[in-house]
Amino acid sequence: MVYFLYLPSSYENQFNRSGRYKGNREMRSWYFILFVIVAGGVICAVSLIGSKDSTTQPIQFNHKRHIEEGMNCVDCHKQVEKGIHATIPNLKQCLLCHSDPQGSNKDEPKIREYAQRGEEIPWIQVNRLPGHVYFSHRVHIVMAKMDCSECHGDMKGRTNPVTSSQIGHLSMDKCMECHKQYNVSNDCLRCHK
Amino acid sequence: MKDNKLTRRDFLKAAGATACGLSLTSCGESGDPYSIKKPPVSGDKGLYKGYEKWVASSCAMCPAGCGIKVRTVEGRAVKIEGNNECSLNKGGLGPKGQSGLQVLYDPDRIRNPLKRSGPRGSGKWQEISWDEGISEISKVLKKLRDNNKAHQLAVMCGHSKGSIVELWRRFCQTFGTPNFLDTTLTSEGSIKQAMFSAMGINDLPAYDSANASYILSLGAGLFDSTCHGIHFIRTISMAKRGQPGRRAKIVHAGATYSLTAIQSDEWIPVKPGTYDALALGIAYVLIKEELYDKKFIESSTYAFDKLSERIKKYTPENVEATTGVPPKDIVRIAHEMANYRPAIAIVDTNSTLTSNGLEIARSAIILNALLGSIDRPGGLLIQRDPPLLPWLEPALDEFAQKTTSEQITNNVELLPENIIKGKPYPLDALLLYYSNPLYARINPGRFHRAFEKIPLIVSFSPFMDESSFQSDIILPDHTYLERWEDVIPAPSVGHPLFGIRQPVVTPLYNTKHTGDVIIELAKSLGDTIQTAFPWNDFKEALLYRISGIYKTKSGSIVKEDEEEFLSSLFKNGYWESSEYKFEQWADIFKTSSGKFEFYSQNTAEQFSDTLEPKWHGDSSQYPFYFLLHKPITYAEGSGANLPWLQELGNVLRKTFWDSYLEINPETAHKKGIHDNESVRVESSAGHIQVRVKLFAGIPPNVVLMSLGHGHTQMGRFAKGIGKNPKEILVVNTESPGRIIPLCGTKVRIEKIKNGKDSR
Amino acid sequence: MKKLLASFIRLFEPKEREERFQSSDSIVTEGPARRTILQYLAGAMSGVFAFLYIPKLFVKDLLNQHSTGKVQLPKWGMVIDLDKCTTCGGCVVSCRAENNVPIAGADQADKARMIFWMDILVEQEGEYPDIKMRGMPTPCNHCENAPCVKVCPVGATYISEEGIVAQIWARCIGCRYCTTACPYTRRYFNWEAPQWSEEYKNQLNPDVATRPKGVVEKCTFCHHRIRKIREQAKIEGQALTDENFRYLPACAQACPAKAITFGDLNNPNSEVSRLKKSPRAFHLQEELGTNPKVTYLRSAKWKE
Amino acid sequence: MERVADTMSERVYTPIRRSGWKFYLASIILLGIVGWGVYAYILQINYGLGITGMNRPLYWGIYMANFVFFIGISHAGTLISAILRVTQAEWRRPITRCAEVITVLALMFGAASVIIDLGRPDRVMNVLKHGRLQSPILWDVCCISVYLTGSIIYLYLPLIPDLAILRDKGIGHTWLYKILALGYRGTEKQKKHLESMIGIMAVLIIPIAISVHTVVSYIFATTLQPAWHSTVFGPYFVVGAIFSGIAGLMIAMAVIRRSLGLQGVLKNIHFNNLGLLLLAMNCIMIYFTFNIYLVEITGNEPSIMSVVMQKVSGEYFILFWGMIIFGFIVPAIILAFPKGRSVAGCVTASVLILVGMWLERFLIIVPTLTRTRLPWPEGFYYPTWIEWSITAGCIAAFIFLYILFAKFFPIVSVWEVKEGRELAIPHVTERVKEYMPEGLSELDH
Repeated sequence: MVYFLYLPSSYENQFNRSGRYKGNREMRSWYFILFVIVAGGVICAVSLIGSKDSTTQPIQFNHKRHIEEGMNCVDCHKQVEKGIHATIPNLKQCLLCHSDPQGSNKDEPKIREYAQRGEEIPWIQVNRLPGHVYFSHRVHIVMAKMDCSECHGDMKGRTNPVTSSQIGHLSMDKCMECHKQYNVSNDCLRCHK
Repeated sequence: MKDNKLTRRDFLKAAGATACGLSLTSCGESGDPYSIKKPPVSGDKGLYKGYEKWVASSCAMCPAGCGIKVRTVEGRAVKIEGNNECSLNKGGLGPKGQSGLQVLYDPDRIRNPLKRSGPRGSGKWQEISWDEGISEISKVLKKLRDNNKAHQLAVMCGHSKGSIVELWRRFCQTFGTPNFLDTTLTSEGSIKQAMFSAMGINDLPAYDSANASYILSLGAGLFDSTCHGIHFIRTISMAKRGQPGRRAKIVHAGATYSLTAIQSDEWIPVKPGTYDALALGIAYVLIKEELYDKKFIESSTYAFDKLSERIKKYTPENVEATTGVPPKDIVRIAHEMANYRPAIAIVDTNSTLTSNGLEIARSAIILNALLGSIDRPGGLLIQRDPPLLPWLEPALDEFAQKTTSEQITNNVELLPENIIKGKPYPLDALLLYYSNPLYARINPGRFHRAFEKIPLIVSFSPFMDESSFQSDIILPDHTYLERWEDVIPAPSVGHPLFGIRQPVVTPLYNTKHTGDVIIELAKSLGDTIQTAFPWNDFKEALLYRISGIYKTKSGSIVKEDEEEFLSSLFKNGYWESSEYKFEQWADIFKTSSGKFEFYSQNTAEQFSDTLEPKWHGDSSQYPFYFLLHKPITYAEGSGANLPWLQELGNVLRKTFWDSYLEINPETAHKKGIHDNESVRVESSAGHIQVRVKLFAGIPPNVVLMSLGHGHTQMGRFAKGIGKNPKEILVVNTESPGRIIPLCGTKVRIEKIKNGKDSR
Repeated sequence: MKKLLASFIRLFEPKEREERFQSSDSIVTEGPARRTILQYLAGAMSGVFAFLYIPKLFVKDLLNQHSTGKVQLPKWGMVIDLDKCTTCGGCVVSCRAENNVPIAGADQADKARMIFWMDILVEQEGEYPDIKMRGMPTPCNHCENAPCVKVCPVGATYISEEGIVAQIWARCIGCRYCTTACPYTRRYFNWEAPQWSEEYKNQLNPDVATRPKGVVEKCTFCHHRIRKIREQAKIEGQALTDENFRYLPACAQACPAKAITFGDLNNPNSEVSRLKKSPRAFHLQEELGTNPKVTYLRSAKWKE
Repeated sequence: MERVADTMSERVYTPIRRSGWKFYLASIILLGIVGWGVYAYILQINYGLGITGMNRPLYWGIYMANFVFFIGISHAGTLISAILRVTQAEWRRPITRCAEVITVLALMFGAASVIIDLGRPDRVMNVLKHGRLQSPILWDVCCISVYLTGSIIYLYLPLIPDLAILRDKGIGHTWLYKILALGYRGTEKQKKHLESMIGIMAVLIIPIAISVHTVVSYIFATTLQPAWHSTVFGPYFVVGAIFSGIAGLMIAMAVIRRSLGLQGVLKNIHFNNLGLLLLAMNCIMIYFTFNIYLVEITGNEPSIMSVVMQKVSGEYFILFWGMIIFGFIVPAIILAFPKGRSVAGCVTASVLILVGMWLERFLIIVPTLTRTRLPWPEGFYYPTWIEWSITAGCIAAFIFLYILFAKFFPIVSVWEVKEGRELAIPHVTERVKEYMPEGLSELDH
């Protein structure tokens, strides 16, 4: 790090030749550029480490295709209107249709392979709220009449399964903003457990 | 120079940065500290997130058998709550019941059938399959039968009621051994015997405490620990404050200031174990002043004249000499009891711990009879049993018929002596079902020696308790939240109540219902034993018995279809008949006279003339009465492995995770003992070292110690915590009946110098 | 590094700087020094003022949290009948199970580090045989004028709009001022990271967050149960009555004697409002003016 | 005279010029202790505060005592030098700097003690993010940060001319002085500005300093705890702070005088004068303490009495009477006699006072917490080695940084002393003349 910060000699010479005032100014901008580069690098590194885009789901589920077939979110994410969690569908749910081959997706036969082995599909849950947050899907969908896309984005146009958290952008401020907008209490205990 | 400085600075900077980094990384917990990742659930697939189910079942943490509902989330049992509908507990549940989850999720549960691979007590175990385990036992049992030694098998059973007990009895019967040893008898025996001699009923009494106006507790642990458990807390609270316009008075006569004494309106200090004298003293006043219930005495009792003859000795003055209760108090209580009817005198297993336990129980029942409180609202009730359908009588083969009918002992406490002596015969195999003699019996060291004489010991315990640790084969049972069972609660509400226990979660480990094991064992033994157990598994046998209830078509569940009946039974978790029918004296008294007997014709046992209990130990050498207390948390030692109960500790003394010797502050002061200091408690049977808690509610000549601690095994939370007072108890065989009293030992205490044992 | 520093230092070289200004304008000969000092000072002072005033901005947010809706919100309260209570400890264990209260263990218990959201307070007086002793279950008193709330520097504890003295685990910095300020000592601190064996983790209630080490925790009046029953009722279109709440918290539900009653103090017809008017009613340490929402009933008053 | 002054400045500059073996030895020892403290702190962070002796209800232990103690010490400098400057006490000149350094460093360690005491030090920024104005802790944060900023400025402003001197003489780390001197050249105008700046700061800093310790006392006084909830705590803490501050300052002065050979600058008269000030504070402390305990005992409120009895005859009996006798009464006796106000006497008194005052803080915090208003639980407290190590680490770090300061900057304000020598006599004569009754001169004629 220290060596990295050494001035290139040619530059220093130039700096010496030119007037001090000007030289000072140039040097400042040089530092500024250096700072931007370093800071940018750090930010990039942090965001790269921070984002977990490396998840691979066991089956390349095509949301768009299913919606086009006339299905609704609730048909698979069964508990959305009944419980706190939306729930990821289990194998039984998939087999309702996919016990016989459907379509031409190369991942589709995998469902029956899992069924044969008597295993569940090891879906990886990517949307997670911290443990001290209480979020009821039922309340937001049934009572507040929110649309899934408000938090989960446009799943209807998505041809692959989710690999990274779609709700990562939700901060407490966002929750509170919306609550304020719809005149819902922002009491801490409303959402914290 | 300058260079030097810079490097030093750099070094400091680097060091500082490292320290900061270290501290920061260790600050943030890995992952989300607010939700802890739970282990995967075995079994049930297709459990979606947040899937929640309430399963009705029955509590097994004490004999009271409260109805419970267990909340399961994603296949895990998360919370136990009282069943709001069950009339026994009406939604309430004590600390033990709440802790049931820690029985299920005990980290030190036995997860596989085990076979000893080293010498006994070495703690070396080898995991075996269930088939191996069962065939190994059946090999030994077959050999016993072949050698005509079927009677040399003994079963120690720690449950007193239910199909599983019946199944064990049936097994013993068909196998041909009389040695089915009910270990609960030692604590409940006196009262059962008294009930039998007075009314011909071999059961504990129930008390209609909710409707009583006056409750006299004769040393009973109404709120400490009784087999009536939550029922007493619920009903007596109702009697005190639950009904507008009515207010019951509760008087507790007891040796020490117990939880019951605190919650009573009046505490009458009595010399330890002299409740019989007090009860008879009150009876004396009732008879002398003719305050008793004449109608009941005339119509439904036998030998009242003999009683009134005998009771003349119990003048209040005489009673004062024995009990220490002033005569005016005795007279006052007698008057109050006569005036505030219905009044009851309650005894339970805490009252009858001394050698005169039988006498105490009998005099209490007599007092109730004089008050006319037998089978009346607000009085002593006779628990009616649920109408279960008995199994068909088994056919016995020649082996079973020709074996001796003489039991190895008529008292479990005396078992070790008989085993060691080989009298009347040696024991070849011992099966332990919910009994842990190496911890729970008086002076457990004796059992250690006896165990050495038994070639095969099999334990069915789900926990590595002391006896299992010394056994040869362990066939772990399911815990009560994983198994099918029927529950007949200890007498409490009076009317028939039947609870079903069903699996709340799929069994966590490779354990097996002992009922299934018995059936399999019977099958492997073949012959008539096999035919006596025609069921595939225990559940089938159980459902056969339950069908008796269905067939009565009465009570809380009435369904045309048996399937429907069962499903709603499983949903409710219990069945109970409608109201209790009072004053059915002609039906309930099973004595030879058909009446309540003050002088039993059934039993040869008469009133004994002793007024005081026997104490072992010379007063000059051992000046203190050593009393034992059964705390609500452990009763007799089954809850020590549950951290929730350890953490609750002794609620009023605020002691946790240890056992204490409670002693009067003045006595302690005289002996120079301070709070929390260690003392050596010594009796003629041995000594223990224990910490002292000063408590003003203890009489000067008494020391009190709670049962339940001092395990040497039983998992990480029980092992090495506290001391077991039973280690220094003397086996006192002088008492009448089959009772070996728990409280019959006198001790001396010595301060340990410099906190170390002076020995 | 040295060179870098050298060039940096040069920036502050007084002579050169003065020369520089002298050449351009001789009037400000002594300006730079003064100006720099002033600039630095101004910067520092503005920093100081920022420090003072930033927190003030949050007062606005703070006030917003207590939104004053037109609908009258319930105010939760509890009544504990000491004549009924037998101090069996059912409430203590039930609370433990419901709220994922960690186990201290034998060693930590010896060091008085146990956590009870619901604890049994004991008082004793007199000598044998005239001894008097009383036990009383004490959850957090949820004072209306809570001494703990006033002192929290980060707003991790506050009185919710329904009267519950809440603790937000994620914000708590663990300064333990609230635990010190509470005259009832009903607040608990996680001295160490709570330990659950792998098996006991199964039991943890998903409705209640587990607390990490170093934060303060306390009774919440089982607010998650209130939320749950309320959401259920709202979606199913049922009306909630006092009956639904009467034995709602885990302690009240477990109590075999039904000595603990819970409900809405704003509702004059609720059981708790009725019991609170009883002549037997009293509060713990009434003289402190904390105005607790936990009321005790006892025929003979508890000596404090 | 010129020569003496030169030797003085030379002596002040000695540590700046070169580091002797004593410096290295001291540094190694101190850094060793600091390292040990850091190790203890890392352990504490890893295991949680359970590694300390604190428990329920004894939620605050010696960390909090350290906090109050350090904040108390911090009043050594700024307040004293500011008051002396405002009152134009000429003898202040050599002692201002070493007092002000104590202030800045002690404040830092006071603040650090609170952070050490936190269960979640990683969330300390929540105080700024979610601060609540109702909390006395937030008042503390505000006041201490203002005070710290103010003291740093107040330390820095009088340092500028000295830095300029060093820069011009080319002594020590000239690069540093070049930056910090801000181009100060000692021209008349600069001097005037600087003087007025210092003057303004001196006036400003006094109320801030008083506010800080008052607010520290509010942490305790605003709660309902027995024996804390007292109106007298504000002034009591302020006096206590000045008291311990002067004691701390005298020890520092004695050490500087000894190690730098500044007997000619930090004269006996300084010790004598400060000793008198200390004596005054000592008397006020005794008065306040008497006051507090008399009121508590005569009030006879059970919850308060149980705390008082804890101290007077209970578990903290030795500490309490030790504090009263050796912390308050013995120093008062020593300082009451002119002979006792020698350097040795003053240092002895100061050491006793510092220990006594630490105990006083400890005895304010701990006994109250062991006796809560409700009968159970009863507290007990035995600090663990972790707490002692961290405390020792803090003190060692404090001393080390103090030495380090003396290593980089003149610990005695050279220019002020010089200025004082040049200006003081005419100045004082002028001032004394002003006090003189008007008529006197006329009478002369």
